[in-house]
Amino acid sequence: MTAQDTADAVPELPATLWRDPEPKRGYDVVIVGGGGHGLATAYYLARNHGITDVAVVDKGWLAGGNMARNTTIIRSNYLLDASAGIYEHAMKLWEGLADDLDCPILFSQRGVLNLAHSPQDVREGVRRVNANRLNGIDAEWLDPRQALEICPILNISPDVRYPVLGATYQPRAGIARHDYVAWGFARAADRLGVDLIQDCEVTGIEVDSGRVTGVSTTRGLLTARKVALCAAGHSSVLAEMAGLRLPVQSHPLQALVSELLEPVHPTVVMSNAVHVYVSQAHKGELVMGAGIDQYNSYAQRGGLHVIQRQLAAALELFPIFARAHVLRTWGGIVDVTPDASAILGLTPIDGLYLNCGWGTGGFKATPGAGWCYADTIANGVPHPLAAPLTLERFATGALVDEHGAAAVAH
Amino acid sequence: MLIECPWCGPRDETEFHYGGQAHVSYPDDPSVLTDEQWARYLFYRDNPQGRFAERWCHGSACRRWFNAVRDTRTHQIVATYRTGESAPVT
Amino acid sequence: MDNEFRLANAGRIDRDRPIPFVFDGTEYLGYAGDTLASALLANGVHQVSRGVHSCRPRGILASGVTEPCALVQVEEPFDEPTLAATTVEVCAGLRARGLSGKGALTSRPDPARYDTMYAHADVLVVGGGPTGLLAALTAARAGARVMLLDDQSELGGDLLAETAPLEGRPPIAWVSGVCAELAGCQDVTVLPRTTAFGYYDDNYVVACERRTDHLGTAAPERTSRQRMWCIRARAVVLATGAHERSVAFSDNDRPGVMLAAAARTYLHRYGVLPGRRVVVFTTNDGAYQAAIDLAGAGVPVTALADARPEVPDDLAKACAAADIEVLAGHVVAGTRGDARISGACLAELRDGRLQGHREVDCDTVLVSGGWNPAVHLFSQAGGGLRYDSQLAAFVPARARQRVFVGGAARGAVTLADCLADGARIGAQASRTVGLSADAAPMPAVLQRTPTPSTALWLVPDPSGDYRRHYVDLARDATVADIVRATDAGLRSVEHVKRYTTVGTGHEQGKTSGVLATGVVATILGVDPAELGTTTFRPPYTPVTFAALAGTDRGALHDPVRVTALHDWHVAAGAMFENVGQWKRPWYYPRPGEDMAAAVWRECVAARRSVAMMDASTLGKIDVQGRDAAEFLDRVYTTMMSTLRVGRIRYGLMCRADGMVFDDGTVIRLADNHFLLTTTTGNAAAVLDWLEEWLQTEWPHLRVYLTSVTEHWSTVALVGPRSRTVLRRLAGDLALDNASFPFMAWRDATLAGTTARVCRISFSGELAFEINVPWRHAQRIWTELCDAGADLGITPYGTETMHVLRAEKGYPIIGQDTDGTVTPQDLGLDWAVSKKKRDFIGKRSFSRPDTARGDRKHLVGLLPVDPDLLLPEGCQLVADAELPAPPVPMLGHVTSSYRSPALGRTFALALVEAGRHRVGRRIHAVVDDRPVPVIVTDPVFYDKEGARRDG
Amino acid sequence: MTAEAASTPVRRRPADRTGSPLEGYVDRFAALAAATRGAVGVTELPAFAHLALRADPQADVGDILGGPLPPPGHVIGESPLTLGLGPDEWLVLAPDGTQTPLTRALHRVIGANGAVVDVSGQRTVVELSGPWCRTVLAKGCAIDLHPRSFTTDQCAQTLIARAQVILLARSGDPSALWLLPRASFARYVADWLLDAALEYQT
Repeated sequence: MTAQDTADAVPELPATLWRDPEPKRGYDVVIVGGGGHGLATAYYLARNHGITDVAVVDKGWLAGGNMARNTTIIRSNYLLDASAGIYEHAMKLWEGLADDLDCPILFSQRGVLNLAHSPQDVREGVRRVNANRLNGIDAEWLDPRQALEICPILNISPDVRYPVLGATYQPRAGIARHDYVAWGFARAADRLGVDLIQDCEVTGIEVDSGRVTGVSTTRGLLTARKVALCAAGHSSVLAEMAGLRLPVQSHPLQALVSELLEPVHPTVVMSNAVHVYVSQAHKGELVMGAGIDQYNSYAQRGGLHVIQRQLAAALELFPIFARAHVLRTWGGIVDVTPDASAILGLTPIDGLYLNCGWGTGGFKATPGAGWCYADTIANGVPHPLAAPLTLERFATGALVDEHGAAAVAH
Repeated sequence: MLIECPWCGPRDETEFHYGGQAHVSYPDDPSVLTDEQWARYLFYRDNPQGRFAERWCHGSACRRWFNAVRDTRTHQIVATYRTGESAPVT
Repeated sequence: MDNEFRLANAGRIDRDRPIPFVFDGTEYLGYAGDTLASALLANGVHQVSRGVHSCRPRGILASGVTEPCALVQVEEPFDEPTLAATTVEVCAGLRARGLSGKGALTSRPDPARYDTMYAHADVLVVGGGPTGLLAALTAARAGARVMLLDDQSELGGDLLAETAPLEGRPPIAWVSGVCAELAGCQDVTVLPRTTAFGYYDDNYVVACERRTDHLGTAAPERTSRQRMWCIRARAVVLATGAHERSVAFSDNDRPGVMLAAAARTYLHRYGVLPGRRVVVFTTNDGAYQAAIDLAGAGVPVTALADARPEVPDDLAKACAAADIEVLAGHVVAGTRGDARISGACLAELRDGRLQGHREVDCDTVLVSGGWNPAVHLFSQAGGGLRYDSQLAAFVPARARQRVFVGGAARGAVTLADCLADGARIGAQASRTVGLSADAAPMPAVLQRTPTPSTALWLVPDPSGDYRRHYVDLARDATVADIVRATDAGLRSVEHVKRYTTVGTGHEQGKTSGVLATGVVATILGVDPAELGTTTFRPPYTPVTFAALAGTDRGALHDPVRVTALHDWHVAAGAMFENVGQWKRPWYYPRPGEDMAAAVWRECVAARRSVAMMDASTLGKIDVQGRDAAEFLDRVYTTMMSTLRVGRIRYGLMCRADGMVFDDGTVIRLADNHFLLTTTTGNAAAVLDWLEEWLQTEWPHLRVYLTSVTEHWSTVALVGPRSRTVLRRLAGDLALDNASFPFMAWRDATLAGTTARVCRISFSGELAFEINVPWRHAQRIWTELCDAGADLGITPYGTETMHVLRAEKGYPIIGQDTDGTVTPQDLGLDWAVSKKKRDFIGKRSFSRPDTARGDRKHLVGLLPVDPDLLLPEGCQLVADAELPAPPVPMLGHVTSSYRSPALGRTFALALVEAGRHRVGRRIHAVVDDRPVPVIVTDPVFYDKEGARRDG
Repeated sequence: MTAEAASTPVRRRPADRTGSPLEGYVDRFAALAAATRGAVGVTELPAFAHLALRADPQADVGDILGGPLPPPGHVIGESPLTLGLGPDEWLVLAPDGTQTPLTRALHRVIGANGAVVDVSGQRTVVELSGPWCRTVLAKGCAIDLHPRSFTTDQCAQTLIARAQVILLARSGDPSALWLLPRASFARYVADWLLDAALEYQT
């Protein structure tokens, strides 16, 4: 990457984005939630399956939830086959997405380093790299010196509390501009005939004899043959309208940005052990994600102590950041499942589909999740890549437990 | 947040850890449950937008578990009460 | 010429303390009390930076935290990026340069200290202007614990730039009087240079105090540079004032365009003239006083354009007396000039159109487009806002926490109203915390009823060209950019913000946010109330990463936990491993030894003679009570109630999902008294887990848990000659197999110290674990060293422990397991009771996926090449040839070592249907190449246990 | 690792050592007191007997402890000194060496309805003194340490920076506090205190 890549050369956005249609009385498919996943699902329904009688309804402004609040990291270096499958599918879509959508998304494949700070981290990292490579995902194990070559501002001194002992590296990983991604999908879906309806809150899900018939909203009743839930942190609230209980809990996830800075940080660095995720965005601001606040919340805010801890850890890794400034912090609502993997598929109610539980991984999955969800909705059976992500796994015990597989005490 | 421990009084949230939904009891005899019923116990918890009866543990002090009713939209704690008691408000 | 714009006698700077500083390579002179901005203006430096995209010259618009364009990089005394010149105090050794939007981080290590202070207040007052001062005084007189925070170097707020008398005295005299009284109150803390930037749940307000920057190179080393104040207040008074905003007109970004109130601040507080010839443009009463004051200071005010068709009589008369021409219904339509304004274009605004353009010469345009109450903290606290059309601004509507807003922060316009607010809410706040309070008496002040302002956001352009009508100077965003966004279909101000980047600069929209709302409303023809604002989020002003990190850095980043024997290990040259927060000896290299050699030697000592390890980090929990045995039966998979007093049993714990959580030993000390050990990393989690079940599920069980992890220090004495060494210290304690069998414990006196000795083994050798209280650990350890010296007793670390246990196939929870492994997967069915009706995890074993016979099993692996050490974490596949990805994987290597006992390498692995593959050849992928390995039983050494039982 | 070596305390021969968690900090604590002219004093007190007591709050232990069991957050007695840590949990501090008789005496009263555990090695007792000691502590302690709020014969379990401690206000010096960190955290707490007190050195 050159300094030019991070210069403030933001490409011009399209001069027209989307219509602002009045809702029709009925649709083939109503997608509830106009975030990245909802918009991508609408786009792929139209593009891949020719289903264009589709409405995406959102209670506020399009892509104003987690899509507007995430740290835009894109990677596919997941350990388990089930996760790796769908995230790598997403990665391949990311690589052609700007052309496909005919819209700049500023996808910058600057690589992601996942740091290891303990022998256990090292074992976990090596295990993941080896699994990634056999799954056809680019991944390398780096020693601290090699990590330093990728990220020259990283502190690899052995004399810190938790020294960097190594890192996994996925060169194809990177970041994109979240708003542009959402707007690219929205614009492309709009052009294919999808109605994007904002300020339209769903107040009920209409079910007749076990079959969904539509949604009632603050802008009236919309009938639908199929209803696809795509509401991230609000999934439980919506599912409850249909009498469906989900194994999902909603938590605050905070993030922050600094002021614009000359390029210093050429890649993306993640450290699960000390809860730091940091990249330098195209305009020059440092973008950082924090740990999840422990309690359930829909408030889109969390505690300051989480931010304090995150910055303390960040300065251990990057002493150069000491006098950078936090300009803005914010919180999203992440929906977390017991195994930290998503739920994507059918529900016990005919015609009602479910996509939720992406936790902190929702943004990077956007095109992959949209693709598989659209396919599942169109065909009424789970897409093969989504097949391990059904609700049934919680009864059989066949969890996709990235959390459990990655992090346990010793 | 400032959380009122029934034993130690109001303390900073950092002294506590969270225990999720309150009043979920361990089944009397798990062996008679279906896999689906057992999964309900293991993995399914309420996730309301609004008041939520939940468990907290004052881990950095008296180590006692207790319950709170908290609004998940505002983080306002309406009441805290001891384990084994029923929620004073809903 | 130095300070050519400085007045001889005005201002609050200290003329006895001149301070030279360097800006953009040129040396200038400022004075103590100056900001960099006031000192630059005094020296006639008006252009400070350039626009981030446009590269147009930019000057100083404001006087405090709202400054959008005068950004600087401070280079000395120490680098700091992206500071507004209006917030940098001139200090000894200051060197700075102008910035075009982007700051620079330098790799020079920051030598400054940063710390945190927790504080508690009955009444916290934010803002030390007239409202805040009177509120604080009222609360203090009521006996409240008061904290008063102000972001400036001295208290007074707008009174520092006020000339109208207060109680017949200059306002600053009144301020001094209040400050003196507050200083005399015992429970009042006044913090200048302290910006409250975050308002969190339950009246938790966080502020950053800048303690040393103003001292420059003279700053004391031991004093923290910045301090985070974390304040828990019973009631909060927000007297945060209001921010003046500009109007979008053509070329409104040139140096020389300044907010009217800022000009007044430069004049009165710093004794600086903003220019030599001034035009004023206003939508409200506020700017008149600036015009009159400047005229009074001898600066010609060419014209005052008031966008309102009617101007207030009294102000018009005052202007006439000062020889200022007032143009009602007029606006500034544009400016000319290059690095500095040379003239302005005035025009009449009638029915939304401009007419009668008139060019005037000037070097300064003062503008006031109205005032935005500083509602940031109120909004962060969950407070709701409403649009006030009289003020053309968003004001506080409904509070969610115990917070009171007064003065300009709630939309008060006159000084009299601000003072009245202060007294009123100071008393209200005091009363809500249970104090009886009377409002402090109002100082006498000139009363005047203001005339409503007009909501003018945008001066129309006859040609329709809005590419130089700036809305956000920090982001170089114009009305044309906003038009493009609305043309693209965007209606929400959040979308417009994201499309245009308005409000995302370092000042976070303080001057541009509401203006952008107004401009969007004008374009779409809707009321600003319908659009609202973008969300106010912490921090109110930028905060350094280091201030937020506080003292949790370096050695104090996370506690280092050490055992009682730590100093011995250090002296013995141990290399340490982080295990959770603990430092554990990893291995003890002798001179010239690498890790492999040291571990080999330590292993040999343990297998052939005697070795010892500090095992004190194991978690230990004392369990007492008449239901203790019943309780342990429920939480361990193993049956514990049948354990006899005096004996020890291995125990395994699962989560309710059936996955292995922890393991350890259980000692039965008495019928109702047990001692458990846990793994090092899980000690706290296990205690929490047990308490959770006991307190929330089984409160009727009489069981008491007490952590004794540090109370007992533990030394593992291992090897065929361990009994010999122990005998030398143990006096008459019988150590023979019959008297002291495997999995038994005895109380003993070792070398005069009371100890508990357990005969357990994690190495497969004859071994004893000796437990003594912390303060006796050093003595018992050195006694053992001495007693075993002739036998070559060897201290060993965690790496050797791992090799020894792996040779025996003992899994390490967290290394050979992850959170997806059951006891059956580990081959530990023998530790899972079949007799107990239930225990935590039991039901999960029979779920379809958990009951599969082809799950991943823990097995041994022997590389066909006995010298090949498999990397831990390498993946296992069936065949010698790799198919195209995705390659089906069978499992992975969890542990891998060189074994002196086996004379070769070996490994443990989790392998799909592993127990059914024992004896078969599979392949480990090493450097992308499959290498053959043989699947074996996980127990490699002394399968019969003869050595352990020896 | 070098950070490790730098913090190695002065080494003494085993025979000279008390084995207390902060024995290596004696010189540093003395230097702090001198440098702050007594504004901040930190001292590790000699060993006590520490007994963890679990019992019914009504248990009749007045003869042994000098009064009824105090509620959480309160302290009774001098020697022994009893701290209320929870609804049914206390910590009893008594002269070192009295562990066994005191345990027996308490056991006789408590019987099977509670527990008495010798935890003398679990924590150490650090005394903070001097006019600035509460301010130093407030840098890492979120509870209100104002002498009116946290006063004589009160105790609290809380966090100091990143370590759990028991805090105790004793009679005598009104500003002085006892701090009981767990033994394995004692050096961290000491290092943190020394760092926090740095600005009060003259």
